[in-house]
Amino acid sequence: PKVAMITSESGLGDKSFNDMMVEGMERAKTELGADYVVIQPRAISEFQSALARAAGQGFDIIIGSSFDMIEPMKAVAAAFPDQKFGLVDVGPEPLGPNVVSTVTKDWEGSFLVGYIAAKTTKTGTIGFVGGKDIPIIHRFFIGYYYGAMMANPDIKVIETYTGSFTDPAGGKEFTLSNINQGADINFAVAGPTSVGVIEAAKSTGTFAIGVDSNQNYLAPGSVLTSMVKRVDTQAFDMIKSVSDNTFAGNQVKMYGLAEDGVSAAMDDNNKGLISDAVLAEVDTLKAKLLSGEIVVPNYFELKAGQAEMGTPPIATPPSIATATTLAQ
Amino acid sequence: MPDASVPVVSMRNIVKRFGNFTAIHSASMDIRRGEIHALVGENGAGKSTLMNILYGLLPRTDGDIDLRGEPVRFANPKEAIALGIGMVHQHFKLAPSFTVAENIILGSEPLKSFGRLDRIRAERETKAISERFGLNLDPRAIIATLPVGLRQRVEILKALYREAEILILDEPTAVLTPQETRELFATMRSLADSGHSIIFITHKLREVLAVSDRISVMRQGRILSTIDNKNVTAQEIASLMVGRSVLLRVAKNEAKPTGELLLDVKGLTALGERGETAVDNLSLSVSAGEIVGLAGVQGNGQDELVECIAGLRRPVGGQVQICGTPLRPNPRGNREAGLAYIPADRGDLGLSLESSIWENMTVGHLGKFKAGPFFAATRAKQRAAELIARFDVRGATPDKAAGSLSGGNQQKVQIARELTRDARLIIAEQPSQGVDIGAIEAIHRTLVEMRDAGRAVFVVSADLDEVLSISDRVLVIYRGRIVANLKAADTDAEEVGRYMGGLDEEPASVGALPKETQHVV
Amino acid sequence: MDLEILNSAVRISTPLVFAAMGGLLTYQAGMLNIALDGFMIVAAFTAVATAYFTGSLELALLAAILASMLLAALMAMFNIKFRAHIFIAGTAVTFLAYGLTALLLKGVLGQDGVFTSDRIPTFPVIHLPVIENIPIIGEIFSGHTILVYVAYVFVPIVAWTLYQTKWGLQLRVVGEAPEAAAAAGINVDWVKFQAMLLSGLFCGFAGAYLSLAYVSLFANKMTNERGLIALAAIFFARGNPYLTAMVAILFGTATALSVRLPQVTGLAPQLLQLIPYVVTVLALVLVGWRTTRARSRHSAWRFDIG
Amino acid sequence: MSFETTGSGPGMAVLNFCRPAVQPIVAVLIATIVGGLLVLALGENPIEVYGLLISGSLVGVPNLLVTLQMMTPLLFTGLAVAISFRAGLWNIGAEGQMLVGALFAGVVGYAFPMPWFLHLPLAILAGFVGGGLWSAIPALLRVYLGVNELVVCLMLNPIALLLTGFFATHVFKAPGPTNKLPDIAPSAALPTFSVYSQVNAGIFIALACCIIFAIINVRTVRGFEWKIMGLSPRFAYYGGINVPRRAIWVMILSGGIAGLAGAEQVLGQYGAFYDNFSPGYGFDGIAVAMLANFNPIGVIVAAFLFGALNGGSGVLQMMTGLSKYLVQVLQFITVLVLAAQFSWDWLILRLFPEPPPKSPDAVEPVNATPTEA
Ligand SMILES: Nc1ncnc2c1ncn2[C@@H]1O[C@H](COP(=O)(O)OP(=O)(O)OP(=O)(O)O)[C@@H](O)[C@H]1O
Ligand SMILES: Nc1ncnc2c1ncn2[C@@H]1O[C@H](COP(=O)(O)OP(=O)(O)OP(=O)(O)O)[C@@H](O)[C@H]1O
Ligand SMILES: [Mg+2]
Ligand SMILES: [Mg+2]
Repeated sequence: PKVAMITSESGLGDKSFNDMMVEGMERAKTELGADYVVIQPRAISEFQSALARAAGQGFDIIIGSSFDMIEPMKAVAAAFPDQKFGLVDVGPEPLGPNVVSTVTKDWEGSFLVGYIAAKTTKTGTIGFVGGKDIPIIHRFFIGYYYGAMMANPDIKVIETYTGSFTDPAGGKEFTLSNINQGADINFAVAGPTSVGVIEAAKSTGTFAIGVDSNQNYLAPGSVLTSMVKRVDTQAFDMIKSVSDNTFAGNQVKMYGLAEDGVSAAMDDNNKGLISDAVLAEVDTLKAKLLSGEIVVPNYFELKAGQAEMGTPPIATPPSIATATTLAQ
Repeated sequence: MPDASVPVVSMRNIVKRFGNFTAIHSASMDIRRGEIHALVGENGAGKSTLMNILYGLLPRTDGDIDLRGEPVRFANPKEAIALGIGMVHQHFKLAPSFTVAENIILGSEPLKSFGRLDRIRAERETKAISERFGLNLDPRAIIATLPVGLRQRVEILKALYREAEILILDEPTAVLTPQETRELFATMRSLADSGHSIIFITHKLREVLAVSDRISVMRQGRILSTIDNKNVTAQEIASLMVGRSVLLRVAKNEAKPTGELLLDVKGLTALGERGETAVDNLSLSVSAGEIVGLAGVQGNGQDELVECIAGLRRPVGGQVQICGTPLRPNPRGNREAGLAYIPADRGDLGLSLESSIWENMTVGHLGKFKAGPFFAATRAKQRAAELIARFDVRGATPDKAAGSLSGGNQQKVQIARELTRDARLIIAEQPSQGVDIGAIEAIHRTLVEMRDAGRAVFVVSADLDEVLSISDRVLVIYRGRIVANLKAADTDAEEVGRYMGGLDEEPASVGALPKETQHVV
Repeated sequence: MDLEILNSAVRISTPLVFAAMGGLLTYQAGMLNIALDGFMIVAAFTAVATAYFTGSLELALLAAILASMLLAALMAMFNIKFRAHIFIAGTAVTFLAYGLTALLLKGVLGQDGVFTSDRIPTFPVIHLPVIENIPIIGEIFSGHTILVYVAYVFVPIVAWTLYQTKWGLQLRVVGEAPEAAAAAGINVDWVKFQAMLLSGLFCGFAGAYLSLAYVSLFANKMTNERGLIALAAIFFARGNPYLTAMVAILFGTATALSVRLPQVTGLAPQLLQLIPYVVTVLALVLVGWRTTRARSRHSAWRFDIG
Repeated sequence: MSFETTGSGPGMAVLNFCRPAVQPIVAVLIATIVGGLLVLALGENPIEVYGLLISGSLVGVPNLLVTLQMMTPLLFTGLAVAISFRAGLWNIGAEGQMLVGALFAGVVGYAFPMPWFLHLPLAILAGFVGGGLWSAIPALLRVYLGVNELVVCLMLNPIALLLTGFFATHVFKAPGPTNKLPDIAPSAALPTFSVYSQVNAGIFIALACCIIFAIINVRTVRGFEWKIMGLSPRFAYYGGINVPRRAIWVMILSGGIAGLAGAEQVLGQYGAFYDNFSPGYGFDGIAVAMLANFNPIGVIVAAFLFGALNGGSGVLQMMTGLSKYLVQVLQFITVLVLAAQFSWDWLILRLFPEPPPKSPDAVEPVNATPTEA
């Protein structure tokens, strides 16, 4: 099948879902013999024209990502009813009879790595370095925080945002500041800025936690684990549905821990960094999560001033407990 | 040692074109060793251009130059300097925020190890050379703080420091006082006696006769003839230059001042660039129907005074009335009140060199070309073409950039613009600076006509000849005060010069002017 | 904590100081070089690529400097020889450099966006023997990479060169009064060319520092407009090297501060990130206010600012 | 400053006449050759690449519409930069002014619903006011405190980005995962024409602005004054032009127009203010203005060129898999070459070498007889 992939405006090289999606494309190429092109719009305003111009070109499916593409895709999908579309990693509402979309439960993955971090820290303080102070990043933080609190209610979690997804040097600076305040494990959710977070860990002998793709290889021994979002699987599944004619629109597929849509990456690069005891606990935790005993809170369902969250309930972080409005 | 019979410099059939405009058609000229060679000619005749070619600043289109018998072709001034040619430009080429010593050594700096400047040696040598040639200068003074006369010396010393044997002086006296001019001539003479050759460009024929050995006359890009200074009169040179006979003195009737004060300055005080008191409780007035000249050595507050009147500088005290209206804080208000102002600093203030001539002639006349918000550009260009013809701006078309005109013709552009304004008070700073005698005659005649038409004319000039010949009344400014108020007909350069030097302060004429003198002509 | 801020300020200011020294030379030569970011990004890329392929830091630094100077030469050629407006040439060169490095990242290193690898050596941290043990000073000034020290040593060197050498004098005259320089036989274009090349040299250091010392990776647009900040510092200080460096350090300190404030105040991060820029504007206002008050009393009207 | 003109001879007049058009064409040709070599070095076929760039931007209604969409913000920012630079004010803060204008338009667009014939003009005006206010800061600092507007603009760009980001993420944030203000009311939307692109009625406003300023520049007193003060502010002031006031207004106008770019984006292209929406239209505007030599009509041409390159970029990526950065590189090679003065003079000198000397007795002097006005 012929596939067009339209990136979010951050484009390729974001070490995040755009890059992961390309991995899915590659997999489709080898396994399904798919042909794909990548279109990188420069701005959100170019999404619609990119989609519409691709719609006329005989692609079997056009796959996009990012919340900002929802409206453009709805409009274009309505104008081209015969064209199949896919939108990766967005919200739970269906987008049209010729569109499939997916939701990644990254909060569940963040929960796992938060738990691991809290169990592994030697200082009792862990950090979080976000790219921007925006809801989608808060969703990672809440999961991370919930996991950490579940592991150790006395843990201190430092929440920082660098303000940019494209400034590794800034990421390093912020991480060093966290480390200086005692955080010996920092979870980076910041696109290319994350690489700076990993750098900081490497240069100080502390740990970083990677995000989106498996970043353990970037600094073996310094990346505790990576919270992997399998948008590649999501994209691959979409292409596969086209090639084996099972594509059905108006569908929203969930990719959580249960669907193997998120995970804490374990490979040779982080072998031995996490104790077996912790790994065993993580396995029981997963089981509880799958059985529904544990429900990790989704930031988008929280209310301002809410005191507790999740099942079992845990106190919300100050940013929610004291907020008068939630930036959702 | 060069052969004495061979001229030091020999230029033959030099041609210079700027695009499709030919500035120099075919000019030939010889300079002998130890002579002072005056180069005269109308504005735009090509004097500066010819000299710039000799100095390597401009490439020549055609022709040959021999230096001490050897053919040369300089690609840049550095090569000319190396072979002993120095030039003092019509527009000074100094770096204003640097010291005298730095400017002088620039390009041939004395060095210590590692390319370090040897400042001490630079200052010592500057001192030494300035003393050797009798030009007193403080090596550490910043150029921007020096009066024009001293800057001139720096320029000359710059050339002498590089051991220039051939010294080109392009209108060096245009901004000097008589004393300074005299000192300069003494220096030139002693240089010539010690074997230097000097090419001296000027528009003042008296100076030509006073100092030069030989005189070359240039007209329309050609050297018409080179004559010996023995048996020639100013009138002859003038006719040769202009191609017709010229009046060398302004012919004018007695002034009939009406007593209506169009410029009335009372107790004006203003600070200079460094915060010093430049204008000190100064009072003066100019009545309709008279030409008042303000004489003074550069740097005695005349710049600040005029800037205050023009609205370019804020006074710290006193009152000024222009045509009966109190002073406004910006030029626009004062122009509307009836002021026309010809500034000395034409490159920076009076003209926009990058703009076209028509634009330069239109600013200040916008009201004439305005219909609602709209602007009649075509009409403005037509008028510019008329003014170019009327004021005889050579080499000009309305669309040409003002900066491509020769110095004197630039002056004519701003004079044309200001004198055609419907203004009752005219302030002219150095109106004939750099203007050739033919044009001086015309400018002065125009100013007199303006006076006779009932306007007030205030001429500020360091050129005593000009002040004395055109004014009805002469004021002398010294250290920010008016120290003399003289009837032009009753005084002479000697007396005015004494007041300018501050040797003879006359308490009675400080401050308000005695009523009687205002009306005598 | 407090000292750590200063230590980090030293680190953050380093690329600004390098770039500012480069921009300063062109400023003094009368050229407004807005391509500092372009020079830096090319240097950063070349440094990482060379380090990756050769494993040698020295070669990487050298290559970074050469690449940056090459771009500077291109810019100088267009500005000086072909008389392109320095502003357009600068804008074009910068965006060209951004695009080219992004292309080469893919073409040469096979990566999009970011490149990092274990094979990239990093400049080691230096512990200054005696200084390290002095209580406060040691904590601030020890434990940086060699390039940090180089940057700060460049400041007096640049100052010395500008004000004590023949070359410096000529450069400053070329900037202030090019006709005067030309009349004194100085090859104005050549001096400007040299200034631009040196600008490239310093930006070469800045880029290499960014990608091999500050972090060890290359990312698209990783200079993050540091060149523009450096330019602001130069303008602020009117080209005085020491003052320029001080403004760069002020900016760096404000940045270091803003990195550490969020946990303290709970304010929105955007507002904290404003601090360095706002501090700079306020400083400009203050200086402007003081000089204008003095000038309006005793100066003729001028609109162009020096 | 050199006032020399090169080249001469009979063909000169004709060539001088078409100089404004020929120079860019020659430059684009040179840039194409250089860019083509680069494409070749990347192992692609330059003819195919350029073919796709051209067909992808100009051939077919959808592509043309995309080009128009992409050129619209550049029309505004290019014009904004052009009028300020022409008047001697270095407003390089169009990016920040656009962001603030966009925020203003976005807030008015969602927060104050009213009939469209009021709402749309008001929202557009809000964009103008936002940009104008933001540019008033450097203007006032420049005029009253002598602070270089260039530095202030350099600082105000990131400040605007952070501040508008703060509003979009904290103050007026719309519910949902995206950092944006709530959607504007339909009554404030600039109508779009096709699903293929978000080109909207804003392009007519932009073109109208360009034409109006072209007329102002050459046909009004104000335009004349701006030009003079741009070349020599001291001379302008001396000649009676109120330079400080004009400077403030030019900056405000310039900022306002940049703000209109923001309004067009929000009201026409996005339907809401999005945090950090601009891929650098304000900076591209500098290049556009420079290419246009500060001429508003030239801005239209230059913006079209940029829009076409950006528009073609999508098709190029789609068809060849080449990166968007290639287009960026080609774009700025063009800018660089266009900025150079050599292309024209070089050509002229080759076509018309210096003519032989004219006959020496060409002009006769006119007598100097000025008379009173
Ligand atoms: N760069 C230039 N481009 C075009 N024309 C020029 C240029 N420089 C000088 N000219 C023209 O060449 C002619 C000669 O100018 P030049 O400056 O040599 O005159 P000059 O004899 O020195 O006059 P003045 O006495 O007024 O200084 C003038 O008509 C002038 O307009
Ligand atoms: N460039 C401008 N754009 C918009 N408004 C302006 C501009 N310049 C001035 N104004 C406003 O226009 C009004 C008139 O200004 P001003 O009195 O300076 O102009 P004017 O009288 O037409 O000038 P002039 O008499 O020199 O032609 C003022 O209210 C001023 O604020
Ligand atoms: Mg001359
Ligand atoms: Mg008016």
